[in-house]
Amino acid sequence: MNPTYTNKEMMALAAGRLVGDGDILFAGTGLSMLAATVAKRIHAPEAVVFFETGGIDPALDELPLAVADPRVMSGTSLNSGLIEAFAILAHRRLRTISFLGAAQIDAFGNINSTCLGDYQRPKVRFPGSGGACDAMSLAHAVILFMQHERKRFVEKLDYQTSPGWLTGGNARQEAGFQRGGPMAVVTNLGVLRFDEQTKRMYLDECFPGVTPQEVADNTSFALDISRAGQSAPPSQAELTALREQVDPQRLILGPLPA
Amino acid sequence: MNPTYTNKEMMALAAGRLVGDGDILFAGTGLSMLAATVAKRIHAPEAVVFFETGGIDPALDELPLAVADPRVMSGTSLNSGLIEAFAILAHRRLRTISFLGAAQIDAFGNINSTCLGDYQRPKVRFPGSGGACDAMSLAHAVILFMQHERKRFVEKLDYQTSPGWLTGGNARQEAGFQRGGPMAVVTNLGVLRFDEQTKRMYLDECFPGVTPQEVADNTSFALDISRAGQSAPPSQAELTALREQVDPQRLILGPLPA
Amino acid sequence: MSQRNSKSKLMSAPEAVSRFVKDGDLVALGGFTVSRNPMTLAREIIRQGKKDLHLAVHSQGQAMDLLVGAGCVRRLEIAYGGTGRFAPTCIRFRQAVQKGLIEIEDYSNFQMSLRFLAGSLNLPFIPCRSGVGSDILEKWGFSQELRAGQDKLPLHKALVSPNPFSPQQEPVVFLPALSPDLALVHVQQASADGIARIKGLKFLDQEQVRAASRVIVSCEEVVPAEFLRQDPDQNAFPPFLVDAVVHAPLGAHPTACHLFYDYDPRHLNMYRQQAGADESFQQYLKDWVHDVPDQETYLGQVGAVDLTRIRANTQLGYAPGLDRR
Amino acid sequence: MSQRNSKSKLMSAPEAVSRFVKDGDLVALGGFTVSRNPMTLAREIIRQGKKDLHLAVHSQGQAMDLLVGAGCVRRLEIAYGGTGRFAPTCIRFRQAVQKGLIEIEDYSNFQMSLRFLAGSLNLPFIPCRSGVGSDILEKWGFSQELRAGQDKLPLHKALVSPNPFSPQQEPVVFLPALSPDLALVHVQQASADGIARIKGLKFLDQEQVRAASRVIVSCEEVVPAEFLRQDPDQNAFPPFLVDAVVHAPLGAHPTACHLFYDYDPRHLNMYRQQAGADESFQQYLKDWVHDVPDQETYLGQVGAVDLTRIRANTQLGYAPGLDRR
Repeated sequence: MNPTYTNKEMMALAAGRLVGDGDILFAGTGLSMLAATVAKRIHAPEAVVFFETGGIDPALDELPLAVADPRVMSGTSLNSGLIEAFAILAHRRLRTISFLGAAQIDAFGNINSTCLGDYQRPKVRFPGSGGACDAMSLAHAVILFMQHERKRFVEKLDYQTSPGWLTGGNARQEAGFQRGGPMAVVTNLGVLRFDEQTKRMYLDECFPGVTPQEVADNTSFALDISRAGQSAPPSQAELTALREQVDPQRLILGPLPA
Repeated sequence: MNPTYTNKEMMALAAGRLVGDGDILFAGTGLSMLAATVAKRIHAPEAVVFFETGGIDPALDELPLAVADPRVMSGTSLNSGLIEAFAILAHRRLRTISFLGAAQIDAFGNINSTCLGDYQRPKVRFPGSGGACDAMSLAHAVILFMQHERKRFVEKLDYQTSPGWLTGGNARQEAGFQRGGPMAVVTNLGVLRFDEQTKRMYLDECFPGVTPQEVADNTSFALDISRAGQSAPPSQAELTALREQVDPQRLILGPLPA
Repeated sequence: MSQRNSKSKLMSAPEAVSRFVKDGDLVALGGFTVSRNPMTLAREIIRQGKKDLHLAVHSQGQAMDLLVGAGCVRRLEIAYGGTGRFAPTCIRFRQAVQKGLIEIEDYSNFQMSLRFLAGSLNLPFIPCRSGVGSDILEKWGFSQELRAGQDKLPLHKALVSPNPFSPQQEPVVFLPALSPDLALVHVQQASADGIARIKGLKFLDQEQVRAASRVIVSCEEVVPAEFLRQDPDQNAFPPFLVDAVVHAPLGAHPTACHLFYDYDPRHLNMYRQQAGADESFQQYLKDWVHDVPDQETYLGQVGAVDLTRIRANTQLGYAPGLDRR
Repeated sequence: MSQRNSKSKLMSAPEAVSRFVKDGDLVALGGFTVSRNPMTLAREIIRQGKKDLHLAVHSQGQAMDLLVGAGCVRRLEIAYGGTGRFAPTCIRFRQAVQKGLIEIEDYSNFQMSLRFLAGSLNLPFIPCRSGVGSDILEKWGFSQELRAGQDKLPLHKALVSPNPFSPQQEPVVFLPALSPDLALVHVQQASADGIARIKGLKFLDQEQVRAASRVIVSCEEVVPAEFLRQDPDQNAFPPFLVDAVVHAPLGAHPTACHLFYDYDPRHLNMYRQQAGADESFQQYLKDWVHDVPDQETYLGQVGAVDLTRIRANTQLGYAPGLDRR
């Protein structure tokens, strides 16, 4: 019988599985930190975690709660500047993978982390781009975390904070971007990817117990679910690494499964 | 009776007299180092010497022989980067004074430190701009050192490395420069300045024993000598500071007067 | 030659703020979200009732939120307003924007960083490859009309233009340089004459200082200049750019100061609760700003227990095992 | 988590040069005139007969002059070629330019620095306020035709264009970014996995490394990574940008390496004399490069007396009282 696990655990592990060994991981806080560090524990020991604030490859004996947490400055190979960190993100010789969350996403993986409603007088204001627009513009690839709800998977963003595949097809290349774009969206229901040609989002994997139709029902735009497979549930080894080594205090993971 | 002194000593002291207390001095090596440090010893104790390489306010217990000499990195208030040093040079709140030498100068204080003859296949090649073009573009003011010879004070430069007053009048402002330009030229014969309106060079002071006509004879372009005064000879205090504190090894001053 | 400028710039926070902060100033805040926010200086600015400030920050947390909440800020250029898990979006910032109490202009973090860099290097503007196709470039918070009449604002928020150096002529983003009137930074060590040392991440403090016309540095420790001159590789910016040095132990509290103290989870959680409603926020301002005339009184109110709890392990730089829920 | 990449990049100079230096490479040289020139690496490049190199430097001295003199260089982008009082203009450089043996393109120091900065930050180009009205902008060493057919060369040497952000629209200079194939730097300390520490002035080494596609670091000392991780504020660039670490004690000789040794006036004066004529320069190359297979042999030839004479005082960083005439 498979071990029990929470939705957050499944999301962190599903994202972590997308990391390759030797990747340079541009981590935010929250789930992205878990995904990056658990991948490093399990299958990508040569991966390097770094932060937009400039902390490169910190010891991470404790989980940082913000990218400026003093825990990202300790035992690093380099405490660089903010500007240099974005330069690493963009470096042509590095396979840099960025993890981002957002309030809204559209079918081409463009995201909104700025506001709902009118920009000048918004209904809800969020923190703003931070490094999100830069990661979506400059990184080799981006993995997005989303809560899968109709109000978040929308036809049109209230504000396009960060460029994904723009209007799809070659639009990103024509806009002058040299590489990058979102590679996957990890939600509480599964993993979505983007069509090679059209760059439109499709359902790649459902998490155990989730049906493709359920995912489509929670998406405002038309979603191709014809290619959907099933994600492997977390292995005992994955859960052990995540729970015992990465976030033993469950600062980000939250409560254990009932 | 006045003390005897060498031409180099007179030049260093004449340039040093142009420094104001609190000025931020962008020093090269050679005479400019002597001028900056002797001024600091005598009448400008709050002046700060810094180098394009990034050494800010070094101890200067020994004279550096190059701007990258380890002597410019020792006891500084800051070892900054090369780029930051040029930023200091350009800082709008600072009265930065740069000292430069050159191979050729024209009537509007534009200088050549690149080559004689054709640029592609020069008769004589010099080291190149280094920071000279930047200092002439960005500093609050520049003091130039020249050997006073007809072949160096020319009607037309073989190569215009660094912008002085360009074609005179408002030309410098029209070219977009926010400030700066050469304030004086210190030669082995005297001190030359630039007319407020026309920005054309004129003879301001002859060194003791030099006649205005002698200066004009050693200048290829027409030189206004009608305003020429006489420089005060070095005082004993000036010479003592220069010889005993600034360059006791006479690394730059060379032999003592006969 | 070892002959030194030793003019002391040491002064109290009230003196520094009253001499060097002017209503309407374009102010850069150092630090980043939960680290090294210039809190002592921010509280003093509020006490002195400075107003119409135009803040320019990349990612800022507590200092920005407090200044916005206290009504000192008219305009804000920003990439990110949050304090990590304690407030994913800064609370008074959010309310001020939603209620239209401040004018806001959004950029990305790299864009804001490059703008400060350009200001610090006296570059006319700076181009980058970040943001084509985003609303950051499309939607302007400060209108063209406002910009035309304002010498503190560049003509354009940003421009998209072809890269003149590549055969493809691909579109790139031109960003205006940013040169604040004033930079406020909190550092670990400074000498009376303005030499400063920042340990751990420096964020954009150095560029902000070098871009500014006036600079106030607050510090955990005042140390002899000779000590800082023994290892000048580690110093942060030229002392002649600093106008005032304020000795402010725990001057970044409740945000962290690497090697000295961690962020204070209890205070930040309390702040989150009180900042949520206008009335309780006013109470916070009364209790923690207006009724607290100086840093010593403030620290007494935080209390020995919490100050000890957050004290940094000198090897790790933070407080291991701190309850951060 | 303290789980570390420990892949060693340590290798000999011959291995590093043969693996990571290619004929025709666009190569950035670290250091500045008389300090921290990557001399061990430059000599190995000459011994391996690398050719058609395209050097990009700001102010360079001995390493540039030796590579130019030995015929390894086809193109040179430079702001300044000299070694202070020892050679106000680098001698073989001067001759090569006067004889048309190399193609040369001049910039100013700030301009070259900004070009490397732009390359290191992935900026498409960079504008500045330095050089309007100068022949640096007017006279191009690499023609427009040459540039059009060369992917290592931008379309333009530089452009003058109005500042789009200011009402005055004053002319400013646009400079192309510079992204070398290879950067060669000599540092004081490095770990086997590529963490590096530079003491004293860093010049543009960090930007050059971060702008490059390949990087060789030579170092005075190989030290444990854990030592360098104890004070990461002082480290120079991300280790994952480094391809090879070469242990090369005195690897900058005859130029200086702060805190380790001063420049060597006797060697530099000897070089000046021998570099003046073709025949004696060939003899110098034979004696000090070709007949010297490795760094140990080279140091034996310099000799214990001169090495001791230039040894740096550990507090001052240079050799006080050294006869520098």
